[in-house]
Amino acid sequence: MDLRDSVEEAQFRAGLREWLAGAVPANTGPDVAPPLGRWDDTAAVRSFTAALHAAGYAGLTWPAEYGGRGLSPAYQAIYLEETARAEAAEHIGVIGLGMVGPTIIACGSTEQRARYLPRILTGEIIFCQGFSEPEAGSDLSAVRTVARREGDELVVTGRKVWSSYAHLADHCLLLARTDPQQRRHRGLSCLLVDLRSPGVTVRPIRQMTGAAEFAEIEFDEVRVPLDAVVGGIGDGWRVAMTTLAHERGTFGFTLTARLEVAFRRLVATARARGRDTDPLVRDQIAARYVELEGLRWTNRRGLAALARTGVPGPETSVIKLRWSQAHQRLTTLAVQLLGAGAEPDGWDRYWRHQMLRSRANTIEGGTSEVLRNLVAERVLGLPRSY
Amino acid sequence: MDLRDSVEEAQFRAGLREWLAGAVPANTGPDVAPPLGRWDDTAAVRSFTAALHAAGYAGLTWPAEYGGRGLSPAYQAIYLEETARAEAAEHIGVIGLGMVGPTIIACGSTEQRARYLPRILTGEIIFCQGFSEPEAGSDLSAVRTVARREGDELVVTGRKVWSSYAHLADHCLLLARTDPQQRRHRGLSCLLVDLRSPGVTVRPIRQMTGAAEFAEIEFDEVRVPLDAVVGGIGDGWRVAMTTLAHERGTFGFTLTARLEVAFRRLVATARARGRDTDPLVRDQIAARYVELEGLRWTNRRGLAALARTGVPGPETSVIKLRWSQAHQRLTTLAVQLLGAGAEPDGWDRYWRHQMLRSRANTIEGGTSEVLRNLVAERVLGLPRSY
Amino acid sequence: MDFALTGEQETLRDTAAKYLADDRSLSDGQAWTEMTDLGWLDAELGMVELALLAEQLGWARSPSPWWATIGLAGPALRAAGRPPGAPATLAWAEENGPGTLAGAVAAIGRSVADPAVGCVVAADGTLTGRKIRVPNVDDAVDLVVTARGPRGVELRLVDASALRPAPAGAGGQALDPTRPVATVELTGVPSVPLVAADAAADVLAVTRRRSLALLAAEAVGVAARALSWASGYAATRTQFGQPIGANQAVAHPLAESYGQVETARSLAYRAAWSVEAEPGPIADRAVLTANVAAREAAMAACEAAIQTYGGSGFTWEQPLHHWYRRAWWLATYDGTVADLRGELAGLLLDG
Amino acid sequence: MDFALTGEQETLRDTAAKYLADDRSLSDGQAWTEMTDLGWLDAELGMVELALLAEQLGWARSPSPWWATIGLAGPALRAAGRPPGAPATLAWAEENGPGTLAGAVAAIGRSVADPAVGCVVAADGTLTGRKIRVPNVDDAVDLVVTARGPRGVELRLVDASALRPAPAGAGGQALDPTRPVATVELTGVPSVPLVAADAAADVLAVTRRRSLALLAAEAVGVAARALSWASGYAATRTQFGQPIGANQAVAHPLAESYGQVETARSLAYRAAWSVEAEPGPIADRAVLTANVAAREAAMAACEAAIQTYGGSGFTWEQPLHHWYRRAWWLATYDGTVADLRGELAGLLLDG
Repeated sequence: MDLRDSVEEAQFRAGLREWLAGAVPANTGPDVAPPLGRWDDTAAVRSFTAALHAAGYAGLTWPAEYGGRGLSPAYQAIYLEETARAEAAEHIGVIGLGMVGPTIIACGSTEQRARYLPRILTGEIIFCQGFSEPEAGSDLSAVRTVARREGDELVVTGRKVWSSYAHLADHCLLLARTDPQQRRHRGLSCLLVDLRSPGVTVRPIRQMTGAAEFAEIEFDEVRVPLDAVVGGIGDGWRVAMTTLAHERGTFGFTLTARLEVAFRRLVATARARGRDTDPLVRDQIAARYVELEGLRWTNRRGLAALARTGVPGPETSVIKLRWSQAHQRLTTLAVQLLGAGAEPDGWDRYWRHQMLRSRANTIEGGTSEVLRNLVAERVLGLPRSY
Repeated sequence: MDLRDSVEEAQFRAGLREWLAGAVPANTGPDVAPPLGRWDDTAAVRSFTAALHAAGYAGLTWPAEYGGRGLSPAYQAIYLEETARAEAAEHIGVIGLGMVGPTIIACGSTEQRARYLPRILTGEIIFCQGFSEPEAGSDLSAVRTVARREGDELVVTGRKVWSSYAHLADHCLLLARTDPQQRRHRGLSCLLVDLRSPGVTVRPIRQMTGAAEFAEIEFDEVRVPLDAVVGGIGDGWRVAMTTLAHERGTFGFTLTARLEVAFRRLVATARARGRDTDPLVRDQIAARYVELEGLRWTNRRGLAALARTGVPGPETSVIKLRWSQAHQRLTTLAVQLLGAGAEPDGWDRYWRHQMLRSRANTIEGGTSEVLRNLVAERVLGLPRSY
Repeated sequence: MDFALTGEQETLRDTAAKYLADDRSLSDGQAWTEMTDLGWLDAELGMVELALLAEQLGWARSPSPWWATIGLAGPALRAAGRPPGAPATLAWAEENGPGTLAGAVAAIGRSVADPAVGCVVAADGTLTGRKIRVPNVDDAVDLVVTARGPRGVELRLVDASALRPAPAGAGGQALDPTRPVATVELTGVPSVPLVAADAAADVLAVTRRRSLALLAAEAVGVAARALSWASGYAATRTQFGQPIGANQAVAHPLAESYGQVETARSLAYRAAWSVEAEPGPIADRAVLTANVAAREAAMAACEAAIQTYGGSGFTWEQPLHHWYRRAWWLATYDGTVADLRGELAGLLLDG
Repeated sequence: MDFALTGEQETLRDTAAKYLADDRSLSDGQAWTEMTDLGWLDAELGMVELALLAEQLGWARSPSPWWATIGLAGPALRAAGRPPGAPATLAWAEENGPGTLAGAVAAIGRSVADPAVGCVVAADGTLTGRKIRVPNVDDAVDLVVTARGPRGVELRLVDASALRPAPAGAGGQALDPTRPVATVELTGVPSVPLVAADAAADVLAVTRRRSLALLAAEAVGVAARALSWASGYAATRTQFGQPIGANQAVAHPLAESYGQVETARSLAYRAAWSVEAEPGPIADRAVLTANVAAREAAMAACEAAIQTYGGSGFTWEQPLHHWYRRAWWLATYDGTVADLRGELAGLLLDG
């Protein structure tokens, strides 16, 4: 057990930090309320993505044969930590890079690999994910989007919701029912769909914060060639689970690093409002710190298991669950700190937005209820409860 | 709406207080740690019961024709509040008085009424309740105790647990299966069993506190006359539910009044340990007070509904649930207050016992899980979840 | 001891519920006239009646300035023999002043030289100063202002319509845009006296008690509405082949919320009753207790409801977030819940 | 960056688990000899190794004085070149003294006239004073005592066996009878010097860091055992025709508990590593953080387990309450969780 970076890791981290210091437009730092939506400018994200790729930071863990650097997950973890701390944009094709690309590597055809992988890395192709539907939220096996076979084509009709990056994406990894006779997990297929095809409509979903990070995608008789199927007709459930497994890989490092930034801002807000001497506030700040640290070191423990066994340890199954609770508590505390007696300032706007946004944390990417089911069933060995 | 006692209620309360001041051995008051188990002396409880009866405080809400005073539940509530505040003993036949007696009045035969009711009031007959079994805790319909018919008798074999007052009781209201062909709620009967019959063994159950408030009762081929059946053979589920409904009637007043005494002791402990100026402790004390008051006024609201409609309002369904949580939080806080730096004194012993004892609060008399099921299903109209 | 509503009280409540169920009444310019016609400003309404109205307005998350008029401005206007008619509000908070109205009262009482009230009355009766977090000033016709006069802090009346468009910060920054708070700059604005310096602290103490008692009732309404939506959705939304409410993970938090809402309701009614029947320390305790319980119940019910609705609960289109914003407003007005608990502890421990 | 145990560490842990699974080892007089033979007192064991042992001892809720010997008395004995062999403990707390060991260290540093250490060394080396809450003094052979000498507070060694039966209050009053704390009256008891006044504060600071790091690991063991029992019971106990664990009301609290236990485990291992690798403020933070998380995890896991077992969980015969008692002991030793959070806040905010 050695909890310090190895020499190589430390070098990689230092190089990345240096690069980020130049590549990321000046941060406000944790002491000043940051402007909201600083990465809303798509052109800026595109140019940052190009720079990332040029500097060799796209596809760190992808095999070299597919344009990656073949590094261990520890480097990806460092990358995620440092970019989150620097408040850099994400690679514009983060869904392709983290989820769809690895799925194509694992389950895709040679042609699919050649066609998509290089352009995912550069950011030329931007993927989104089309899994959830209005009636299939936590229960993905209830998808109703249909892909009907007609000759060499599949004809897709249905509606997908909660798709991140869909407003930027030109492609979608779609889960659809190809065999309407079959039910639940059977008869599903995953398709790589070009969103510029006729019949596709993308509409932003306005969230309670007022922003629209997600979109709904409507497919009205959209024609997709048969060779867009990943891993074979009827193999959709397995492919989708591969995709979701990648979602949960080292994502905890991003979440935790963002929570670390939020924690520093919480402390800054407490100081700015003169609340850092209030014993109740101090107690709460310490409690939030303990939660943050618990996530940080559990991420690292999970990474050690991943490095040794190829699968993350069972303890990583609680990271997203606990992160979402910790983030909600942190933003709730922050809004309470804003308190009375002072004029609204940048922190008011910032924390109110963060607080409202954080309510989705226990819903998006697996609801807390579903995650507790999974821990109870798969880790603790309890009977299925739903 | 008038939240003060009516003139008659105020008179009754004043009379009762005066009587209790004379009848209850001097209390330590809330500022001194009370001795544990002050009512462990059965002779003292018997003599207090006789005095209660003589003073007309037994059977306040029972109809006059059965020896009661035919008063409204408000008087029972006042009685429960004042006796709990005075830390008086309960009537030694509290199970008979509050649950078995009303069940006999509602479902029993004329002979049963004549035989049991007068002697329940005086404390000559002490009832306990024989419902729970090792394999039938929350799920009463799973009782395995069998009452086999043989001529004019039923022959009872089985084991009952968690029976309060069983160590004092001479009679038991027993739920047993009279028809082994039937399952779940059917084929059950309620019997009035004399515990001095051959084949009955009562053993105390030692709790984690070290005390033994409950007992298990073993029935080994115990012969019970057929006329001991309450409400008819096969009618056991309905009769048992009548009994349990009485358990939940105005019991909230007792629980809340005891919580009020505990709250005063909590404040005394905080002062004794010099913790009453600690902002974190003050915050907690205020939170416990809010919980206490919430119970107090919800009891009163429920009583108003009971007085007008004959059934307690739906809001009373949460009293036991919230009381158990409030009491556990209170005792937990108290033990934390004991803190470091001081020698163990009476408060240590007192609160450690209360804290351990309070862990049963969310289990006994309906687990919190079962109570939440009931609220969700019967009050909120959600589908059955178990 | 009778904790039941009278028939008249039930009728008042049910009429309010019916009136407010009509969405039109929430935004229409006629709303104030209609509420007046319904008798919601009548001087003879007792606190329990007012609390029942506040609860229904919370259930509907009404944008009406009724609470600011009755709860905040009302006591001063009545003390001056000018019972509220037009929409009104009270401006008491100042930058760097005490955090709560009770704190302001205490500061006023402590020392006439205290800087807690920076707004001053000139010899000609004009006011100059800056007030922050004034609720519903956009709608107000009458603005009651705490201001330092020659003999101490007094309450004075300003024609709020004369201030337009001076109120700054309304709307945009507000967590709950339907109950905007604004900063008001007063620069030599004419005013008339309402309450003299010797009575101001008493009137403000009554104001706090009444305004908070009504807020607790409003919070109960907010909580009950969120819980009602969540229960309805849980009973009908299907996932994994059954209504989601068949999952204890969904059902039990709603059962807990129900317990919170109902105990808060008991406390809110009791506080309203107490404000009139037991004015003084008992009512202060009752009001603080009800506010702690009701504000927490409103936050928890809204959060449970958003979680129950899942993805759709998080959309702008789903109305839940409007109630959540109101719950947050309630949770932080005139002190956070922690502040109120601190104050309550003072009453319990330092008495 | 490698958060994996080495093969040797895993072997040590598994051997300990196997040894402790044998119930005999918990009470037998041979236990100390066996633990010594197993190498659990070896000077070369690092903090991670010691934490793994502490975790296993917590899992088994061992009554052994191992922690008092290694965690409390060990640092002073080692500093004096007398590594612990026999059961030992440390007496630092005094009536009305500071609440935590860190507080005692700070008080020692602040002023030689401070009354925090009331036990005094006479010219002939005898000690007179009263120490409270001394853990495991019944078993101890060596008693390390903080006492005021002519040049300040020093650490001195007393033959604890000479004190018998003087230690008062052990057993009966204890929440956890398997880790009794007692009051020790020292009335002219002979002692030998261990750590001089100029080094005592440093040694006590190390003592606190190490003893608390091991307590965090022990708490993780306690929590993991309670959770393991609860999960096993929930999977097999049947009510309403199915295992109770098929109810989310039962399963989800256990899933939450699992999350608490595992994050606490990460923090406890990290704290142990940090105490050696990063001694100083970083380790202090890590140790406090781990203790907050692990103590809370142990309490919550035991409470969830008792609730899962229902009626039977509340009986004396069910062993759960022994672990719950230990969890409470851990939750309040050398400061409550709230005290530790307050101290942590100081490191985070006042640095």
